[in-house]
Amino acid sequence: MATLAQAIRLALHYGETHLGVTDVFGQDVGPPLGGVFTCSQGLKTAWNTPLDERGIVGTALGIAYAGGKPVAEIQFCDYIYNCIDLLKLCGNAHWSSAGEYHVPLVLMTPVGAGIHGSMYHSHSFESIASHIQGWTIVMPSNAKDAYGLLLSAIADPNPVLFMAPKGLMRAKGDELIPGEPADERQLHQMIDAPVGDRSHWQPDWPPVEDYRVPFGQARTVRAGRDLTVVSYGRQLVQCAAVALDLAADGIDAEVLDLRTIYPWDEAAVFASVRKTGRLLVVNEDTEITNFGEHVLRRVTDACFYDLLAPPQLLAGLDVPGVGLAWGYEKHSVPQPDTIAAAMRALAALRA
Amino acid sequence: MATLAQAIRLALHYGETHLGVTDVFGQDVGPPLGGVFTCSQGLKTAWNTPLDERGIVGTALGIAYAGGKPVAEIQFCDYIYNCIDLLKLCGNAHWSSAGEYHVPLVLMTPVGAGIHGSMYHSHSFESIASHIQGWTIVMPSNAKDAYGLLLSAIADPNPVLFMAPKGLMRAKGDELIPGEPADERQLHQMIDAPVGDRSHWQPDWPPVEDYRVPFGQARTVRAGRDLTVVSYGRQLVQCAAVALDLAADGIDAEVLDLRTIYPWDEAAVFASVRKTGRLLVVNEDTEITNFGEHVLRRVTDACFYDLLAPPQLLAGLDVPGVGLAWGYEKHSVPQPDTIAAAMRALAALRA
Amino acid sequence: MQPTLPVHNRSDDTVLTPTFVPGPSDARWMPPALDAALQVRLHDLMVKARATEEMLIRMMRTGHGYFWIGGPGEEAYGAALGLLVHKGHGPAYDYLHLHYRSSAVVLAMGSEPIDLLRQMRSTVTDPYSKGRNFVNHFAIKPWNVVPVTPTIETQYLMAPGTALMQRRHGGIGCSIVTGGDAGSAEGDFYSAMNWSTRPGSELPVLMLVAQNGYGISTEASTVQNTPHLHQRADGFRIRNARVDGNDPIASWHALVEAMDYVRHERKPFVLQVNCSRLYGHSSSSGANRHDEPDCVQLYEKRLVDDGLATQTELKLVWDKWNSLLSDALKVVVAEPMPGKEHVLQHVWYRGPAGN
Amino acid sequence: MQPTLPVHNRSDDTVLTPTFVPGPSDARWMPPALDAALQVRLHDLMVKARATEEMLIRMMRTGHGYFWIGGPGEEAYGAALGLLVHKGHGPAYDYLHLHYRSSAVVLAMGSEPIDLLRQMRSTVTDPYSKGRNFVNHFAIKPWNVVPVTPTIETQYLMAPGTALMQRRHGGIGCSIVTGGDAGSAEGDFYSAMNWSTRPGSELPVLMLVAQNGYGISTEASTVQNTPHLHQRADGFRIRNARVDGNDPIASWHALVEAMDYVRHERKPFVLQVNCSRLYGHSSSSGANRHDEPDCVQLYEKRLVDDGLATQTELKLVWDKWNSLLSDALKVVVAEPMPGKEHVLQHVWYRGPAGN
Ligand SMILES: Cc1ncc(C[n+]2csc(CCOP(=O)(O)OP(=O)(O)O)c2C)c(N)n1
Ligand SMILES: Cc1ncc(C[n+]2csc(CCOP(=O)(O)OP(=O)(O)O)c2C)c(N)n1
Ligand SMILES: [Mg+2]
Ligand SMILES: [Mg+2]
Repeated sequence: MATLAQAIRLALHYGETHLGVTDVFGQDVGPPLGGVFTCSQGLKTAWNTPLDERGIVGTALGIAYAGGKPVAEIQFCDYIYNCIDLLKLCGNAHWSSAGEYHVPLVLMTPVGAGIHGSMYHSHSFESIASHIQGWTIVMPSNAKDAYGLLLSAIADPNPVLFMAPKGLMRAKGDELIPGEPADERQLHQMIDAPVGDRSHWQPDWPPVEDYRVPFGQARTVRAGRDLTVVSYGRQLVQCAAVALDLAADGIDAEVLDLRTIYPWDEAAVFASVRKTGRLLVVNEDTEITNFGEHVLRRVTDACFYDLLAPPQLLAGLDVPGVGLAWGYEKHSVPQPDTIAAAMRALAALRA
Repeated sequence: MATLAQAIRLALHYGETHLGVTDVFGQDVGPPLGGVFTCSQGLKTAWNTPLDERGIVGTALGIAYAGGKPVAEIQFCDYIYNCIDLLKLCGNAHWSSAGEYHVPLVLMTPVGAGIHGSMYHSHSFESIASHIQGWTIVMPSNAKDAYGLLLSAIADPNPVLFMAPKGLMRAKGDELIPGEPADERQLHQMIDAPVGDRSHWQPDWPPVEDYRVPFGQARTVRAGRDLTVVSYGRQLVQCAAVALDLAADGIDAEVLDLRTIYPWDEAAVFASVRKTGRLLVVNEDTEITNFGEHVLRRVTDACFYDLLAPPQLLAGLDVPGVGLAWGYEKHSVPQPDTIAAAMRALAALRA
Repeated sequence: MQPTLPVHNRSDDTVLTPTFVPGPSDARWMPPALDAALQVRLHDLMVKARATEEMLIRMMRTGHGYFWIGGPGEEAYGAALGLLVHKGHGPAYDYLHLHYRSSAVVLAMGSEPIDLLRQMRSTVTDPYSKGRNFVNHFAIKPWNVVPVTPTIETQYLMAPGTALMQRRHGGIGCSIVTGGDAGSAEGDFYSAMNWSTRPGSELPVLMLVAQNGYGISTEASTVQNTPHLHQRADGFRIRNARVDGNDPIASWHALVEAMDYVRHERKPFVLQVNCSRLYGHSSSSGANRHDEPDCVQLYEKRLVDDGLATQTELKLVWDKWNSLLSDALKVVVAEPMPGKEHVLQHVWYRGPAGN
Repeated sequence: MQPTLPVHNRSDDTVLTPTFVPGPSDARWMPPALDAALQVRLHDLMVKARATEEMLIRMMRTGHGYFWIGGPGEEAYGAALGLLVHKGHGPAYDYLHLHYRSSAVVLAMGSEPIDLLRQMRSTVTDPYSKGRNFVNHFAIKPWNVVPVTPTIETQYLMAPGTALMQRRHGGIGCSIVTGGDAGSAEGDFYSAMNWSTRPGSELPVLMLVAQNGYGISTEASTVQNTPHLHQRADGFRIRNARVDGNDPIASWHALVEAMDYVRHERKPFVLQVNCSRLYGHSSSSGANRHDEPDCVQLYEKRLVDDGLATQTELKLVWDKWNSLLSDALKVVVAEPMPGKEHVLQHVWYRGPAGN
């Protein structure tokens, strides 16, 4: 099966060849490297930019204005914070111009902890992103969703932020992308650049097909009766694993993968909470003014009288960064044991 | 009584003369203008910078590192969004350097709507600000608190964000600042720069005294039994006025002015909610991933079984901006009528 | 092609007044020759812009708008620029990344003054922003005028993006970006120069800096060490020059030459236009008339001196625009204002992809 | 005072190798003379830095650290810079705004290699970040080394702030900022030049750009049109030069002259140092040895050729540092790692105000 990084690459290739992508660009995105996570190896429209995030976002906006379809990358979301004004401009141009212009661009950026990345390769960005208007914000938790969400992002005429969980970049999917060769060694030989000199290398693209994950649709990863767990990205994978473990102890959790963080699938979450009466939102962004708190508010508004216990958020500790030593990361970013503890505690709470 | 803008000016003067302020600076902060809201007129350490927000924040950080005490201004918070990375660096330097350095700086910026400011003079910033670690975040709702919070900010050895509600800049207080002349015309003659040529003008500072509003202490603006209203800044003023009106209809609201947005006075809010069973948080930042949702989460955690109704947030509509025409502002930013409606609805909700 | 305008020599402190060099021959477009008729037309367009701005200020004073910011003092180079734009939609044509003092540019391109009055009054008929943005914040897609950003200097970051599409498209379309002198202190000004000079990917960007000496209350020369901002381009080896932006003829020639270079060499050019800020920064500072050179007055004197117009003819131009503006105001004040139903329009675009 | 180093002439493409000019006489501080003893000392410090970096890479390979990034290839100018720093606390002394390839600078200033090993292993004893940050992210308050920022180029924005305090304080302290060539594409590089040249408030900032030809995988020359980044300072009329940063003697002289200017004229200077990136970008790209000029090897040959050292003596230097480093590693691996109790330390400073 394709890894998440390979899925992104396949989606970009499909975008270039079928959906009008004109430019895939960012720091180290073009040859020879093809992206720090190899996501843009071998693409015909990939190019390297100056080391200037503001220039990257500004150029993407210009390309979009002039009829192109840019997919720009910020190398790590940790380096996006000097561009928030520009993200706002991308998101408000349609409204401020009274519909005259719109902004068909995709911004990709790797997010989250889990790779011993220290303070500046561990940031989460969904909380601030969801506070910016006009953007659709997605985060896949597996390769096939990455492919399908990225195609939807490319096809959308509005700005879309595609956040890829760093910690899952090398994780293999468990479902084939339509058109993906069944043998993963074959895929590797076809599309992974060789080690060493790549100047004459050309990828041999498999005939991947159109496959979209629609925006705003959560996926029920596991059905359950006792509590609802809402997550996305790397934490979703952890939550699903923990839920499986806890099932053995008789705690039957329903796990939803939000996939689209904004606009999110309120209907699916409300329906699940109405059934279970208990909600735990798990993400790894820091906990003060966290997107999960928005989910909690909407659930409290809509399902207050169905709640059997206070809805909970398990998120990153409010510290200035994820420290490099494992002791820091372990104690500031949700881990399987803290997720399990939160699920147990919530299941045990009586109304 | 001093206006909020005059109170800021008096506090900066006190800071220059008694608390070691070395630099008050920003765009148009120095002579001749003394700030777009006159907050820095006549100050001996005020100077004009290039039109470069990143340079302003970076320079402030450098001054703080080198033993100075900078009070820097971003002319409107609407123009702070290209500096979020720098705000993060200010807030994480102490932690990342393992306590070796700390960052004694104050950043002032006017916030909020209410002055027909259109899309880029109407932003609120507390939601994103509270998501950045290491900062204390304050917002006064009256002149005396502005004075007292700003002195606390200046005296604090950590970065403090002082947000001044644009719509209240000319609002007069109803309590004298210690040392303020009782006659406001006299104050005007002493410290307001004349219209026209100011090159020879010198302020005649009144002997204002040390007065601090401690961080993290809310103020009960109005005691009440039926519901708790938590707000700050311009919306607090609106909430207090509405509460007075509703009292005539038998709705007895307790109104808390948070004053410090982070770290906020959980104890006071919890105590009030435990008494009233109902909570309404009002601010004018946009509603998705809004700081008020954090307050709601903490209250739900701590007071779930005391709640008689789902805790509510009344905030700005999730639109790309506050439009200039009054119809936009009226229908996207909380107004007295929407606040009153929210309070009535909450008071009427049965558990 | 031989470049006709020398790279600015940093030790040469004189203001550049280039002599006219015929524009490039291009199958699709050529700059009009600056004959007598065009000199008169330039005047007409300058008055169109000035009269409109003065109406906007009157509207602000009489409660027909909350806030004014605009371009009085920038009509001379603005009108010339508006006429020289290769106007149309898509990368074959010029893109305009304008700042909030560019009324003369869009009015010379053919915009109707009434639309500026609409934006001033924030009516729902305002075609640029539906009453959402301050006046002079344009967005005109058929002419590639991209939305004017309220954030200073961010427009410079976008120009390399449109120019990249133009470079690929071929032809003579270029990306024109304007901004103020104080605003050039933002790093974005330099980013634009850097992105426009990537080796092998040089971009057709014409960067204008309107040097009026101020940013709000701050004298630009007190916070930036340069009498001549265009020289900042020296560090990027970008051709640059400056011109008396109060002189429409000099501006015309300088623009023709700069554009000629940008269009055909497909490389950037930085042109500083020295101009006045005739009514101060905005209505926040009173919008009172300042004692600075007035490009319209100066040009009227010259037209009369050169025998190209009489005082009476000039007055007729003013009367024409003023009466058109009064009529326009009557229309505009009767138009509806946005209401609740408009707030959530245009958050998302739901039409077809592509731009 | 007559400046001794001419403003770089943009058409002069040769590498600058300034001749030595005696440093300024200053009551408090003078650059040491570059006599034979100092030449040998420079070698010692270069080896100190190289051996430390090679130990860090070994630690990464053997599981004693997650990630390596550092300065092999930047020892020659780094050691010279470290010796030339006017070292101390507060605005009377130099401030250092370093980037993540500055191990040679702080080691030449007197830092202990063991502390870099501690940061590499993320022990709780790491004095720079308590195991929070990547290696080579220093913070040394007694010597005015401000925290190395993980965000590229932001250090340039802070240097005018420390330099402003130094300007006010008087004396010869200056602010030294280092960064890479690719990073100079951020607008912050230009902001720093602009803020350092405010009329009447020029600032003593020495800006170094380490031109190693790459940003991660990207050849700098493919995305920025300049073989010589120091010339970007031309647009600001800032004195600038470049030097062979692989040559410690040339670097020494260039630094002495640039510092002389900055310290005494109290104005900025941009110095480009051309150097190698000997082990690639970081452990992410393998940290393998690259085939580029090695400043330590080149210098060792020169010392032998000049009769200042024998091969045996040079080997003794290596042995000294390598054995010190082995001992240090034994200490470090036994030191505790941060735990839960350390996570919330240092979020807020609770000591007295002032810095
Ligand atoms: C990023 C940003 N910072 C600050 C402002 C507020 N502001 C609006 S206009 C202006 C001055 C601009 O001066 P200049 O660039 O010289 O243009 P001019 O107004 O003189 O034409 C300022 C500071 C803004 N709009 N955007
Ligand atoms: C703002 C920001 N963007 C991107 C990065 C990721 N990054 C780290 S080092 C680097 C390359 C820097 O190249 P250069 O400035 O030439 O320095 P060198 O590594 O060659 O010494 C990049 C892109 C970052 N740390 N900060
Ligand atoms: Mg100006
Ligand atoms: Mg480099």
